[in-house]
Amino acid sequence: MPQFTDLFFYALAGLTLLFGFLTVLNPLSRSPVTSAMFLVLTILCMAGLFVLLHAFFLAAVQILVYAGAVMVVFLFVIMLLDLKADERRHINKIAVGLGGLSALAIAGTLVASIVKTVPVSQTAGRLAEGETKALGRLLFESHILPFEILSVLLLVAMVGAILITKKDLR
Amino acid sequence: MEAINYLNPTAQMILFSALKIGVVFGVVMTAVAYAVLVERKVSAWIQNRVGPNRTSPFFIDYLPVIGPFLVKLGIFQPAADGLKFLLKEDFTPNYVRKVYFWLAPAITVIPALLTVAVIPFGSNLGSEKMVIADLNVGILYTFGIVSLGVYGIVLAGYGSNSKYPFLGSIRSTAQMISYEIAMGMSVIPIFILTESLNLSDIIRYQAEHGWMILKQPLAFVIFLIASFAETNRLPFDLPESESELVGGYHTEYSSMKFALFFLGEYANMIASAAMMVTLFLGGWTMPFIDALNLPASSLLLGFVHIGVFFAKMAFFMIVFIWVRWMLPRFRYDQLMDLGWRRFIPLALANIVVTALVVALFNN
Amino acid sequence: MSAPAAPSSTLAPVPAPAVPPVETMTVIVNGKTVQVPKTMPDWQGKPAPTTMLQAAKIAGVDIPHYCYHDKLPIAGNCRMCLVEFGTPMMGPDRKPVLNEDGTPKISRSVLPYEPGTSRGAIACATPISPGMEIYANSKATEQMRESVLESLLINHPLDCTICDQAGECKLQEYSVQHGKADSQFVETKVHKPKAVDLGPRIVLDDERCILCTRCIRFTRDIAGDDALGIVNRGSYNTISAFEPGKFDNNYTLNTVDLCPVGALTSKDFRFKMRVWFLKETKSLCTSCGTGCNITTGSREGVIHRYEPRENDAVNGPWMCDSGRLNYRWVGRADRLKQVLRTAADGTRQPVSWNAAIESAALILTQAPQGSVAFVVSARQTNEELFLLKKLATHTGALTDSVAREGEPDRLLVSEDRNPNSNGVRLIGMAFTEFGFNLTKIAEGIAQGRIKTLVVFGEDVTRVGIGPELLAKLDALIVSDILPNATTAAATLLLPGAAHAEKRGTFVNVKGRLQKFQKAVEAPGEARPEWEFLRELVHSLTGHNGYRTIEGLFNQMATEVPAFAGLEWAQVGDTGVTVQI
Amino acid sequence: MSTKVVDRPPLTFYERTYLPAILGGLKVTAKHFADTVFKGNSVTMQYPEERWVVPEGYRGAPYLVKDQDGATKCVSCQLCEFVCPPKAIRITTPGADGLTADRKNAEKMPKEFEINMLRCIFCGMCQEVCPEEAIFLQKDYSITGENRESMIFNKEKLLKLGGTHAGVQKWKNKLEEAQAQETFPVDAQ
Repeated sequence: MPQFTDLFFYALAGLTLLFGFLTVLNPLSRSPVTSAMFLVLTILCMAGLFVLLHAFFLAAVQILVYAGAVMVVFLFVIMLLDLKADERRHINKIAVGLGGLSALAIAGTLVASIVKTVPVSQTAGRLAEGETKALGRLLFESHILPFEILSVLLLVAMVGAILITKKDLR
Repeated sequence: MEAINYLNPTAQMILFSALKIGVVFGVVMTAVAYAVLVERKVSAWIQNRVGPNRTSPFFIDYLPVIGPFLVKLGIFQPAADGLKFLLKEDFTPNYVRKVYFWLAPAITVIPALLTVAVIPFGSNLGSEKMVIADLNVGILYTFGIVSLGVYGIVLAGYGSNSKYPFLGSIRSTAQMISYEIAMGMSVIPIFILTESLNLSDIIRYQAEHGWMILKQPLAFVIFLIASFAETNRLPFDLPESESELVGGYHTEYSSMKFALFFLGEYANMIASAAMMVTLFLGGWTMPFIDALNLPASSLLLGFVHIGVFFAKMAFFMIVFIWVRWMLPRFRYDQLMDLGWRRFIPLALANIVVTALVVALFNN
Repeated sequence: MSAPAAPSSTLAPVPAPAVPPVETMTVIVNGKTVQVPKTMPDWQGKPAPTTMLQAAKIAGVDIPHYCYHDKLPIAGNCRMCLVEFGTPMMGPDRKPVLNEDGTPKISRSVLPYEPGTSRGAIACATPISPGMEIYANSKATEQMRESVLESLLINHPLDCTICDQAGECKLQEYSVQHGKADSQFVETKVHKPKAVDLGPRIVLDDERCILCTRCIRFTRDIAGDDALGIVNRGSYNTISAFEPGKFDNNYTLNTVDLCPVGALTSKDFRFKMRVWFLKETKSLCTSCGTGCNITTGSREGVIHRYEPRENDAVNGPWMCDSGRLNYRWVGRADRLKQVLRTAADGTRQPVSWNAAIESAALILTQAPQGSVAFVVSARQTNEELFLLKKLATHTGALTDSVAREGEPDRLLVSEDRNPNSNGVRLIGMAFTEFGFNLTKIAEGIAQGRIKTLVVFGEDVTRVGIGPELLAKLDALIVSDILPNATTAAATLLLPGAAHAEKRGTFVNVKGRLQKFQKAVEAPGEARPEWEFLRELVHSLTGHNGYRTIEGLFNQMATEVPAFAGLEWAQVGDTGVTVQI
Repeated sequence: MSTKVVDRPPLTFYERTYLPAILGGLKVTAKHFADTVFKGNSVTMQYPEERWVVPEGYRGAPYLVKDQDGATKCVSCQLCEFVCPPKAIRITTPGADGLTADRKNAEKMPKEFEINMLRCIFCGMCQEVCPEEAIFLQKDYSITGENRESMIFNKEKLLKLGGTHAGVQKWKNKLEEAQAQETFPVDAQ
């Protein structure tokens, strides 16, 4: 039922954009916690989009890693800091301008790439088909080098983070 | 009944799914209510007490022998408890952050109930598979949903705007994130062995090759202990340790909102028990009896499978309750130490060893 | 009530002797050397040889006693004050025998037929001699006391649980301090009559009596009514009235105070309240101009009894029965408890104090000079009269007070039945003769000159300003304690406080300025008059002072010539004499 | 008072696996479970039906007692009222004409005797101070009422609850002694 799926796609895409917008600029609340919660909702909607693409593994990992772990840690930090000052802070006009510019740039890139993209047929797109095994093969056979580089990058970041927290190690 | 066969497949699927969702939801809710009763009864017995034995509805007078016995067992206590929760004053302190305060109990319950969706609690009844959604990434789905359960507790602490709930929620969050990692890693060897993330496939594998608990005892132990931590049960109930934190993250809650936290905790216990049964105890299968090891060929067998599954689950529930009175509460640093420095390395080692064994012997 | 023929000398205030060159002698009490005068005033104030008991008191040693009372003749019959003593030994050459260290050798008094046993002497009646040593705490003295107490308790019923005296009973106190735990007396006690009706106010319990005869001596020698005596012999000795039931002079209740045990009890106070519950407040009797000093016994806002408080300048240790029993009106149920104001439609409505003071201030401010009159009572305190005087001066008002007279007696009761007539005169609210202005005020009202009348504590309808005159007034501001015809006609009624409910000072008929303290709270909204008068004076004159009664008194002392130089703190519990 | 620091004995590897603790816990809990379920050794008392046996000397609610002849023992001495720490006792005295005693020679009896059971702390001071052995802490421990007024027990109720006390009848003995002394020469009243 392609119509059905399309309906879901537009609904989820719309919600993703709305939640994303509310994350950055919420007219009702300036609480960082609220922003973080909208970011969680954005991530959940994106997971829904992955599901529509039959990328179940990605959807699950998206929720597990981003919503379940990363955002919780975000919230954790926000809650522990005293953010009363941030709630009162005025909007910096220069920052808004710069942010707008970069948003425009990203939007341009996106539009350009969408225009350039050649629509593929439904069957051809189902290479991975959500199969974990297929994804694994893709990662460890054809994309082994970038994957490993990323792993090293993550490791470096982790070691760095630990070094920063342990001040007396210096 | 014949009319069903004339419906198109989609309508059939929607109908049966709705039916299954309804039944499973009802069963889980009942199970939660009675888990509370079992908890109270077993706790009482372990402590040389009697436990609830008073609640008797009006019709009990018409049941001569069985009635008083049921009353003595406290069979009607959950109904009374539920009624009490509904009728109690719902108190909202005026300093709370209202939106999050109201949201938190709901966010706690929903993931706990959603997890049940992918559990194959029986083989099949007729041609219908006894699982609501037979996802091929079932286990990942479960972990993903469970990880969302943290939000309920975080927001409860944040929304209550009060120090005990806040400290409780912080502890809880750290504890749950930590043990999620150990839990997730502990099950990877199972996937290496079964070569699938689908829970039905895992059960099928166990029916053929024997229960996973025998092949992966270490993974089972880690998973079991991690699930204690994930469900905030003793000996890891630090988020609500009443001697330090009054009531932890639900200190400020009352009436139905408190009942939802309660419900969420027990629903989580049920989900954990179901996961353990599925992953390590062969789900609905029974070894040595072929009729029970294969998908059901008749309606009766189908029900027997469901019965077997529930029996195994009940066993784990009793374990959850029993352990509560066996061990004292862990200290927070001990808890973290156990999670990060014992279980994660052990789980990693287990993965490596399993992978090596599979690589060496299977080819 | 028979008029007692008392010796006039009794109440002559014993003036603190103007230190004539008194001859002294040295005695040693419990090893402590003291100089004591050779003679001291006896119960009538005449000089008499100093006794061992008085000498010990000067040395700061209290010798227990029952029958002795410094305002009664000495009887020496209770034997409680027995003490061991010694005198310097005299040689045959009439020279003191000295010890080796040069101190005089003392010969302890011993029984002549039993030289090993000390012989005591009753301290209340034995005069001292130079060099005498008194052993008030020696073992022999203690033994004597023990034996005396044991003897006194032989027939005592030990019904302290019922006895009204429990808690202020000398027999109880001395038994605890000096008595023995058990008695050698195993025989049946002699049972004597209980609850004998001696007179209209006195009940006698003969079993409890220790026959000290204080009551007999008081009645005969002070009250001058020889109504009591001892009848029968031996163990059957009992106190009895000459004519049973007719022990009824106006001073009978003093025998209750005098009785060291619970034999004589007041019918009024009988079985009413245990004494240990009573809060004791220093106060004054307001029944006549004598101003006897009293102690008010109250519990939880209820007054239970008055007792005389010793003040040699006024009443000695006595007071009359009529004054003593005149306390019930303070707690009467019909006390004025509400601030009432007559509204435009003629109905009286309760208002707040603030509103009442505002309207009183308005009435007095708007009244033209000379259109106001004040009738104040000689039962108000000096402080209140002082504030009223300020109001009267401010409004140019006519003022007067009401005389109240009765039959005097020769002991305490004064002809003037107002407690503060001299205060009224000294502050200038009335002339020497009260009632001089009352007729003028009545005339003024009748002629319509006086439109506002302020009445404090009096019923003016009884003194010629009848209801028909009151009806002609524009405003009638009344403050009183109990309802009467005037309070019924008041357009503004301010409930006041009885003397037991406030602090203040009175000046008695002899010019003694005395102060009294607050014992209980005023009922309902009633407030001490000086508190609201202070606010009223502030509203009218703008004088913002007198926040406390002390401050008010001190202010008054600077403005009223008779009180010049006085301060509240200076007026002790027994008062000071002012020039009248 | 010096503090002695006791060294913790190092745990063996076996102990560090928590296994002995878990097994020990299992053993203890299983034993109690079996005791309760199979032997019925429960410590719970089914309260309204089963009642606790109140031991001697228990300090329950204070009540007034009567003597063997059914006479009120209290003579309204008010010592209990004085000593009562929470001021739960309130005695109305009989007053001057107060020969309200229901037995001869004691002269005095309280007109009203109230104990506010909401205030009472069951300390037993009243019993200890009573010179007449007229008030005793008895065995009532569950005192309930529908309102505050009903928790103030008056003399009638206290006497009814208190029952009879078999003690020395002091006032009766005194009366009999006095009656025996017929020789006393003065007519009593």
